[in-house]
Amino acid sequence: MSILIDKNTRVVVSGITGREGSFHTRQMIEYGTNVVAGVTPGKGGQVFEAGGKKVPVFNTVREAVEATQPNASMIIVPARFAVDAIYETADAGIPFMTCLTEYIPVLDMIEARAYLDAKGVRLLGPNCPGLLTPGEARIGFIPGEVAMPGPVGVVSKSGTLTYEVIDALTRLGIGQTTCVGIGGDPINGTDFIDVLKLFEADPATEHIVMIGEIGGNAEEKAAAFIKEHVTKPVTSFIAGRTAPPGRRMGHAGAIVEGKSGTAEGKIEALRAAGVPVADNPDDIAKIVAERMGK
Amino acid sequence: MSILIDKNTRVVVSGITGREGSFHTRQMIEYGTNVVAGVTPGKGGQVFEAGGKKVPVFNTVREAVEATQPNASMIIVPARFAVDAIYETADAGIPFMTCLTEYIPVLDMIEARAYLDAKGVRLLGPNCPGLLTPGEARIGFIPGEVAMPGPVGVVSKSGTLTYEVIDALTRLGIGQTTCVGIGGDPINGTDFIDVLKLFEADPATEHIVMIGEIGGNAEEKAAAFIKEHVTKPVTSFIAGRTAPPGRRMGHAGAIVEGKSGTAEGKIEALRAAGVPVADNPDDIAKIVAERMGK
Amino acid sequence: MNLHEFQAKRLFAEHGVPIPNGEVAYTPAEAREIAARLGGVIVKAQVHTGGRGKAGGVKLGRTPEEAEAAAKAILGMNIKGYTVGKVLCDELAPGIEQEIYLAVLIDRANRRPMIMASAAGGMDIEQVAEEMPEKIIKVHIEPSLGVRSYQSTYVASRMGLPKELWRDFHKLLTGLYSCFKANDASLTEINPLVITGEGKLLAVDGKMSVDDNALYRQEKVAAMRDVAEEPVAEKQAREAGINFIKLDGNIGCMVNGAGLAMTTMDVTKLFGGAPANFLDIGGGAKADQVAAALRIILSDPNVKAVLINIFGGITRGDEVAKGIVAALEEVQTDVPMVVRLAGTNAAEGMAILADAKMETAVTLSDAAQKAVALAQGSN
Amino acid sequence: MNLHEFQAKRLFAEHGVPIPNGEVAYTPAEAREIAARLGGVIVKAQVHTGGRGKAGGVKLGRTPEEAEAAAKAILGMNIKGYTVGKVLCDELAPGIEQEIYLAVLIDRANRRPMIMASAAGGMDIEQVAEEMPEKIIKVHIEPSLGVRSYQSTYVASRMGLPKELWRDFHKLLTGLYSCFKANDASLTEINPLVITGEGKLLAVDGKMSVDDNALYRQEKVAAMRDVAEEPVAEKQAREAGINFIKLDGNIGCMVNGAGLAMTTMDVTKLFGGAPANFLDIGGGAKADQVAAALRIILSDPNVKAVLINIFGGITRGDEVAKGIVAALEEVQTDVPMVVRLAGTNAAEGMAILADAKMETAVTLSDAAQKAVALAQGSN
Repeated sequence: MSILIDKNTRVVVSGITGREGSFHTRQMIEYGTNVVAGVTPGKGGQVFEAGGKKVPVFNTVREAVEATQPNASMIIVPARFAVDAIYETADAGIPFMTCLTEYIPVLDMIEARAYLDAKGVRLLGPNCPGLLTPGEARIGFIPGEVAMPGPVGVVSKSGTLTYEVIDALTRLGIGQTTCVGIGGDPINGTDFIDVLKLFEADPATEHIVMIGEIGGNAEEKAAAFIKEHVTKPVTSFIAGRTAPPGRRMGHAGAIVEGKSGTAEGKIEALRAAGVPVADNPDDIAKIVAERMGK
Repeated sequence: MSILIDKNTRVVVSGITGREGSFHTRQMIEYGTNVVAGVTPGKGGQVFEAGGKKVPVFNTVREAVEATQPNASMIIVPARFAVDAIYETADAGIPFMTCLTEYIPVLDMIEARAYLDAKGVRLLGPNCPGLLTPGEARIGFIPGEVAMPGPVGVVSKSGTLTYEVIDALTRLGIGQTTCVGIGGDPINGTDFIDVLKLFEADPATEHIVMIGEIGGNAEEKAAAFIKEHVTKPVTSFIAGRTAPPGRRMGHAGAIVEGKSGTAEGKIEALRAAGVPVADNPDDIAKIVAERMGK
Repeated sequence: MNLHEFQAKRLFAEHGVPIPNGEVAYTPAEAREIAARLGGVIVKAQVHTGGRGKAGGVKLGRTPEEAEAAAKAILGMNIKGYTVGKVLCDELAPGIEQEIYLAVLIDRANRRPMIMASAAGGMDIEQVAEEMPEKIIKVHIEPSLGVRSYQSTYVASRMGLPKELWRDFHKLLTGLYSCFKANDASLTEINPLVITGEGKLLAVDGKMSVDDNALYRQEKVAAMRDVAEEPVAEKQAREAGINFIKLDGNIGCMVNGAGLAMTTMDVTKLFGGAPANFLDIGGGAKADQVAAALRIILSDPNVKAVLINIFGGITRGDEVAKGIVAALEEVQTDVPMVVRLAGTNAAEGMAILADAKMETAVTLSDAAQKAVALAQGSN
Repeated sequence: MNLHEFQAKRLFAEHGVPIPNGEVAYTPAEAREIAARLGGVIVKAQVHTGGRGKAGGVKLGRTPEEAEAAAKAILGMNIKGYTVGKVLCDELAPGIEQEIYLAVLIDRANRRPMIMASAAGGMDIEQVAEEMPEKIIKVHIEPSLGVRSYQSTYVASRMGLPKELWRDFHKLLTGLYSCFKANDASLTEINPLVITGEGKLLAVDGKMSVDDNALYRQEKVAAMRDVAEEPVAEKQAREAGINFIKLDGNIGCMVNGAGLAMTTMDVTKLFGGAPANFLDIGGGAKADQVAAALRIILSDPNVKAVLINIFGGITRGDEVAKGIVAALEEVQTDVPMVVRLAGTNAAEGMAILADAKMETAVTLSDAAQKAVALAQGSN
């Protein structure tokens, strides 16, 4: 079992013929991901070959949907085209998309997120490493090599820090149901709480690891949610205790964010919700092992 | 019992100091409607008096909400201000509003409806006569004098035709739970199906009268819905059998609407769903009486 | 409100949609001059109705002489009741490779503007829609997003448009939607959209309808109303704020509320009568509006009887009755009338009308039957 | 990216927000001339930091002489590490009746732009927010709708603004949001927004931050970057596509990924060290980027040791190691380094680094401890 993706998930890749897109799509197919279609405007009719598989390329997502019925999308296109790709994917009726692209302007994401919410479409990202169900499928960058199947659900704002934690879990023999990188952008599609809900409902997930970082108040909201709604044990880490306060302009940010956003505030909130917070990422896997009785 | 409004509904009126607004608000208060606030920008602080009641006037709906906690709104302002009033009411957190204003441009309503759907706010109208729960409360124009409490739910696209039908029911001694005028604009907030759902769920409603007219396909969709989901008896009338086909420009309308929109198509769909359709509005009340065993 | 082809296309062009050079001629001589300037034109009747091609309202004018002759033949022609008062003389397209159908309109069912397109453009698009619905491409537009490039790409790709034209097509479609939105249109249609021999897109014919409710903020479009062509009765009704449509029967109808007005017509027909019009005097039913409505109804010589059906509602029946009596005094007429008042204070109102020696009725059926009898002269 | 006050206010003015007449002076003589033209000015340091008033960076220049003296005092002044290179000379407001606080910013929690306003404007708005939160009015903006008149009315009504100013206030607020949106701002702030003795609104001070991700489509704003003031290391980092923030410690850090970079700093501190910087080299970790990062780190004379922490991920560890070796050959240095590689092919990478006689570490804790020891010179 897993959340969001497994080996049957049918993936369409927007930007499949690009440099980044073709590289990562190839890796995903080699990992076993069921990539059924690619999209690049003007390249409809081409075939993308990887791992002995032939993936048809379409001009638009809607044509890809009409021909290949994908149920998940990966968007890996330059920032100035990414928002259009998000709208296109939602419009084509795909219920779940992952956008890896970074540097999308925040006002664009505000409008896109409102649109997706109205449509009931789930977006993971943008500016995220994607997600991985070990041994089954991968959308994005999370290296399958450091992961193994098992009972721990991992959710994180970070990229390489997440790989680090997955690696440490695997080295202690603790596998993962699914590892989800939600990305650290100010406005994103899927938040800690969304993923916590899925892990809570997933029978295969026995333990949850949540990795946060300074900024915003997603960790504080997650802590409140865990206290009320999560019955499974959660172990956490917050990056950025020593980060200097951002160079704020004006008074507005301080008034809006107040004391939330700092590492101390987040750690306090999580501990108050009964979540152990490791001081050092090296300790996370140890705490999880201990709590799981390993 | 009733749907949407009763004597406890707390109503705020946008446009309360206008000519139309003050006239109808006065009538509503005299009927027993619990009008708790009025809104006219620039007239905040004034007091509207009617039926021995003093209703405070605010500059904005949000201030009215902060002070008087209304849970329903009536909008009766000129067309060029009506869409703004709709947004304002939704923004202020009021879950149900009735917009009586006619002549709102259709592109404005398209955007407004999308916004309301995303917010989960219900709009009745625009360009509708409002609704009436006999003996309890009225929002809009439906004359309380011709109605009486009882077991029939009435829903209609029309104004005066509805009064006619209510009057006929009352004269046969058949009262109404609630009478709802959804309005005939191409894009509106509440459709037949929404009201049918409410009547179906309302224990006091035993019989439903649905009055449609030519144009659009709301009646056809309602017929399909009745067939699947409505267990209570429905009696209907469709106005416009002799109306000439609209003077259509171009081919687009014909391609989009096909054969839907005509009286014949609607009557056929309703009869196929087991709904008797009267040939003459004079007969509706008689059919209802007969079907109710009166 | 419907626009003429030349008006629609000028508005399209303001939003970057390529249209042929062309000018409007009101006389054959003008058509000759235009053709001399443009070097060969197509001469097209400008009337608010379809089917002008079949009616002979479109002719070639390859030379100034031919254009003059074409205009002479078309001007003054009667097409479905409309007299042609002007023709559009458009430069001929430089070869036609393909004819495409392209429209932006409001799709009520989905509550969105919608792009409708087909590679099988030309005259018989309704037939295409019926027989090969898969050849009609439909794409909804989110008003807050506008036309996105993936949407034009989808339409272009599905139509099999040559890739070199995709960018131009996106620009054209964006322009068409921009025109639609900026002018509060309910329809903008290009049929055909032509790919010329030079590989360019060209909007050869154009139709456009604008939302009447938005005319208050569309002054330019409102000023395009072709008063010359509008029937007098409709013009009067519009100016009096009355909703009026002329029909072919002989029983004039005056009703408050559109639904009740249609129903009154339906019941009249049910009893063997033929309504002469649809007329909704709207809310209030004040004396001056009743008078205006009566004048409009009676201006139709076919009208042999008038049926007035007013549901008193919030306006009280006695007040309505007084309004009717006052209006009748003002509008002297011999045409027989039957009046039915219902709702609040209907009885008092009916009494006032009976005192004024008017034929009254209690139910709508009763009123309709009496009106039918009056129209047949059997009263 | 933060803008100077004079830049922010000019952008505000382009969207109809009333600002005082004013000009920028780079020398006392220029300030004198401006004051002579405008007839009395306020002279304000233009630096990318707050608190300039308390630091003496704002002075009155009622006469040209006084303005010259004020500019002389302020130009060259050091405010929180920034050297003042220019001053804004603004015409004095004609009497001040009231000072209002008004901002449009992004509210992450609600994922909307938000209007924030208070009738208690001026310097101490953060204190107002803390002590009297009810005096801070917050209104969210739906991007597809923009600022609607009821929203300005709400803000104006709640602030108790005189009714005669509501229309002007709506225009100003609409303009401020238009400026916010058109320039992809994350903040536009007016503090104070003044009601003058003449009963007019005037944006006396302005702040603006723009979303870096949107600079590709904001050429005008991007060109406003004040390179003169930007520290050299930050400029180099920006040009190399490296995310860099200078800190006060002595252990230079080079990490891939922002979260891991912050964590590396956290663990360094946990073991008693002090990071000299935050540095995220981003994905890939190619040799030239590693070299650029090293050069930036080593340009800080405080750096006594460098800690490199790279998680191999999809990029293989041996390739990263080769990149580091190549970079070190290019950047000759005596500063000791400790390198930790993890993830895919980490072992092979570590072997390459060991061959190159570099200090290596297996875990992050191990690496941090070694770096702390190196920085303390106890190696």
